Amino acid sequence: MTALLFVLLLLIGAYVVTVIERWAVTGRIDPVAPLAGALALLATESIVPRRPDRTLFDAAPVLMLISAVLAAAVLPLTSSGIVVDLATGGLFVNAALVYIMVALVMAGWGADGAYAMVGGWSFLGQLIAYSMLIVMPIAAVAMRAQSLSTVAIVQSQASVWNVITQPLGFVLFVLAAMGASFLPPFDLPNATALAMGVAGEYTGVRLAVFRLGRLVLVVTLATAITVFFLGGWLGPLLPGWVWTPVKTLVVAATLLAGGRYVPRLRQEHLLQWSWKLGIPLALTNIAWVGVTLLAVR
Amino acid sequence: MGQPIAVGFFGVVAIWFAITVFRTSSMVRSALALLAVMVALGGIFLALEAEFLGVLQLMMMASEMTIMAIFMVMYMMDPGGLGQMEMTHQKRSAGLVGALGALGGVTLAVFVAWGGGATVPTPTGQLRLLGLEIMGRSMLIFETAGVTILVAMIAATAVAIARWR
Amino acid sequence: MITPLVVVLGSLGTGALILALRRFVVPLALAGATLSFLAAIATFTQVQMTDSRVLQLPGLPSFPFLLLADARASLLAMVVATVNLLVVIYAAGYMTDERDQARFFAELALFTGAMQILLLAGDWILFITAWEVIALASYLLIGFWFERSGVKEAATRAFLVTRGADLGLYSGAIILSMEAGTTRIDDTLRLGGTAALVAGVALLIAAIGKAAQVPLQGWLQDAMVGPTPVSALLHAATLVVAGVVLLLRVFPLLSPSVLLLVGLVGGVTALITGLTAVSQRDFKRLLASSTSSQLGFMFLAIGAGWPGAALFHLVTNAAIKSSLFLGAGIYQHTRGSTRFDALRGVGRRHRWVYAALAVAGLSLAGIPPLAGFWSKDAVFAATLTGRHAAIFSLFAVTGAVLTGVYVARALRLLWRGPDTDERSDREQRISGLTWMAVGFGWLVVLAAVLGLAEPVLERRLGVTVPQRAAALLLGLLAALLGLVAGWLRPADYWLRRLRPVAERGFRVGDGLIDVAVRPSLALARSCDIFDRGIHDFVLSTGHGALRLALGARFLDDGIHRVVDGIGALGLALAGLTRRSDEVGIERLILALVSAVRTLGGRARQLQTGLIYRELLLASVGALAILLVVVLTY
Amino acid sequence: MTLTLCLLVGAVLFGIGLYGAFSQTNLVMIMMGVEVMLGAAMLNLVAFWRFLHPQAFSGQMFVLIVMTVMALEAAVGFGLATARFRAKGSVEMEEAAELKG
Repeated sequence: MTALLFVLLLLIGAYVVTVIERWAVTGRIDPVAPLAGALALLATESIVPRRPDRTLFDAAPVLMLISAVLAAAVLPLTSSGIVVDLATGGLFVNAALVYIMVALVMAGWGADGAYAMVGGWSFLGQLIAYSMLIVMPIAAVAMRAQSLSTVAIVQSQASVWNVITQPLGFVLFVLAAMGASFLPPFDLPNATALAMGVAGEYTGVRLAVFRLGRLVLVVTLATAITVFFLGGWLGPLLPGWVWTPVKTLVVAATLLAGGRYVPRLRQEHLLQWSWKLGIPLALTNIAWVGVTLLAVR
Repeated sequence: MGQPIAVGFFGVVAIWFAITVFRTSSMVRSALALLAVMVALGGIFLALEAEFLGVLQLMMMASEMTIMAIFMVMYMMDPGGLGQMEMTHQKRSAGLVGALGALGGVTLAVFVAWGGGATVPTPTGQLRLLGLEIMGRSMLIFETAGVTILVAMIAATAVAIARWR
Repeated sequence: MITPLVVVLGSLGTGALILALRRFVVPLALAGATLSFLAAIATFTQVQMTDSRVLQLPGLPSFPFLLLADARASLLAMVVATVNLLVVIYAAGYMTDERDQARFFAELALFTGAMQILLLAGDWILFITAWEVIALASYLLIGFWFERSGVKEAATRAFLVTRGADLGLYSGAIILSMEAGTTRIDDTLRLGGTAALVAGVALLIAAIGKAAQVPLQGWLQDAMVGPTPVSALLHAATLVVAGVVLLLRVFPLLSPSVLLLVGLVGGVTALITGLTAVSQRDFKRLLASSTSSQLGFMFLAIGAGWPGAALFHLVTNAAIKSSLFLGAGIYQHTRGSTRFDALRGVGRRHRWVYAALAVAGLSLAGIPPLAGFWSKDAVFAATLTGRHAAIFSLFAVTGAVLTGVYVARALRLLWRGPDTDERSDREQRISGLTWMAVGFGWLVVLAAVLGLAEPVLERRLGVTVPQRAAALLLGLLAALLGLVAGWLRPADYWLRRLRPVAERGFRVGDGLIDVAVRPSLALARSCDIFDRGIHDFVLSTGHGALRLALGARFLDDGIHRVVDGIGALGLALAGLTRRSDEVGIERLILALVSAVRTLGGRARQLQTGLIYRELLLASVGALAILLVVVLTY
Repeated sequence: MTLTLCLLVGAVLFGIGLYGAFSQTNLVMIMMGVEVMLGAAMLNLVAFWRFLHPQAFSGQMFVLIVMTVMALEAAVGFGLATARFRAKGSVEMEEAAELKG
């Protein structure tokens, strides 16, 4: 029952995110367009490129969708509304996200196209750099909660949200989330300059699954930000199952809209900033959190 | 009852993909098959109630094997396996040694009277105990290993970026 | 309470800070050395005679990081800190024109910090760690000018030799810890029996390697290629002293038989490296050999059962030896070399430096009332009163005479020589002389007056330094004899044929060739010369007879033939002898070499260089071993 | 029972890894063989921990170290491969005989 509800919620979330994304691009709110687009995609012919690595080509979109859904499965809607409350939930989110990278590499290689492959490999570098910035702020958050369980992490923010106590970790995590879900300005793997890169070779059903996976990924990451830094279901007046979706949507809208106003980064800058600036800052964040924890106690 | 079935299933998957690693001629497939082996091992870890290790295995091996794939593409003459070039040697002796090793392991596994059947702490308790182990009794070992590994990584980087004239 | 930690961190922290900032290098180094020095003095004044200060990492009681400042450790820490401070002051001047000052001072700080940890360590693991860091830092410092030729080899050699001997430390410490069930040094020292004996010998090997005693003495002279402040520090207060410190630390453990071994090693070293010092043609190498020799004295005193005397000699020697090195460094800046043929007459140009050097040198030789006199006499008294007095005191007296000889020789070579005016245009201006003079001057003062420290030593440490009137007399006589002999005659006069051997330091390895092969070759050569002489004699006799016969015109062909035959016989004999030399000796050596080479070649056939094949072989071997293990189980 | 199953899987994986490490000509493929062997070792460790000493967490810690060593092995191997590729233009081990004695 919970699982069904969960899938439904994710689908709704993906739908709303699509609406928001279109709004961010075109400036108009059009609730029908996503459905129409999806139907159109399902109806079009699935073209397979010449000489693909068929297994990888077919498996990639599915893997992407699955890993996004799995990451979402350990994130709580309310204190009891969670599919599975793993003791290592925080780590599991990151583990699932890494498979996004595997999926994109598979897609890039399997399509047997130069642009797709460049896109796939460049995402490899990007995600390895940015998964550090995902896992290190999570470590800091878990330090405060003294647990890796996502429910315990939310409960630890009862007095004050983590965004207040660890602003540095929050900023890094948001940037890393944008990098991991290849939103602009981090959208190297499917950039228009690469003829849509990884996504370029997909059509029809496969493209639909690919896009759905991406949307679910955005929802998942927005939920993760909510859970780890914005107090999850905690909030005044309204019940918890309202607060989490509301916060998630706000975060998703910010993620989608915010990047539109920044020019796309070059890959070397992207990597340099992550390795040379982001990781020292993340370590500083961990040290800072450790010091505050010791000082408060 | 679920546990042996899960272990058996993931074990068969792991063995199957391990064979695939050395049978396929496409390098990227090799690397991804290796990733599948590691994922299956992670599944076994999870089935054996070592949750942290299982999740960690899933996380670490994904990036490692993907990196392996890109290095394959960089350094192989025939990464796609289209040219059907031969990339093995001394097959017979290697097979013999491999079979001997496997046979030895199987013998030990079957004929030694292992004890067993103990209960494990809960996942949360495991995390706690593992943390206490690392930060307490085994700290020196862990730190030593960490520093050694760091030194090796720096050395590897230094080797890789050394200018060749 | 916290001061021992400050002693250590004053150095290590400075090193890290210098590396991090890479500016204000000299002020930082000076500040760190001063801090460490003050903390060391504070520690020394806090620690009473028998009591000790223990400092442990908070929260980790089972962790082997334990600083323990008892009286001896804090005294040594003070000595090291003092020498270090003065050497850093000196180096501030010495290194003025060098690039890469940050690296130098950081390494120097690491070196001293590790030495302080070694002195204060209360746990074998920490001790070994510090020991290793010292080896590393000395490698870095000796190889500081790594772009010059021969420097890398010397650094590597020093590193490898000391590392090889370190195995002794490892095995000794492991035996002790396993037997005692703890790694705390003091607890392990209570052991007795076989374990103590084996561990004692193993630790002695480590001490021999670090303190450059026979037969591992060669690396120390090569280590002179480093910058001079490094040599001063290395010889006076850190690297080589670590060997003696180790022996002093584990003295309660050493059984009489091990002590005899210690004394013999020390005695032989004092003798052999003394001879080496007499024969050196380079000032710094002479000082290096003399360090080995003086450390030999300390070993002698320990072997005789008087660690107090060794400690006293160590303290005075730290001041003396570092001041000598610093003086040598000033001259090195003057003439750009430390070879005696370049330094000839330099003493007359820089009289103040020369006078200071003379004070330090006479102190080393043991002239009253300078410091070396008192400490050397303590060693003498120790050898006279301890066990095995007959052997040890003989070694001590001979060593002291040799000390006098090489001190006088060095002073003489620095003073005499061609008129210096012709060289004056070539002499370089010494930059940073002020700094160097300050560091040097203070050390010389210490070298002169440290003899007064003896009562302080006895009172604070509770050790007894032996005293004997006979020892005073004997020491003075030996020193004077040596000085006079060394001043009056050059080294060749005393050493003659031993000179080339001694100059290379009686090395093992090529030393074997010197000691065994060369003399036999020389013998063969002299036989050859003798034979040639006979041959010539016979020939000339023959010629004379011929001329006589020709003159008389009654020459009998028979006589002629006989005489000629004798000549030919002699010739053949001579040739035969020569060939037997070649065949007998050289062929033997060559056969040995080729046999080894053939064996190596056989073994090399397995080494195809194809990694996969070697891996396969290795794994087959592993399987075989496993099989054996399983079958024997 | 389950322990034996785990050990069987480990043994077979180890054999396959051994075969792979010896039979492949390419350095990166050899590393893959080594990784399979290390994976088998980890499996055995986890199984032993689970069924024989579930209270001794040094077993788990050792698995952690092995995991890190796998990553390290990859890093060092790629470093060597990169250096070799730059020097020789290939990482085929059939062509590498510089260590010949």
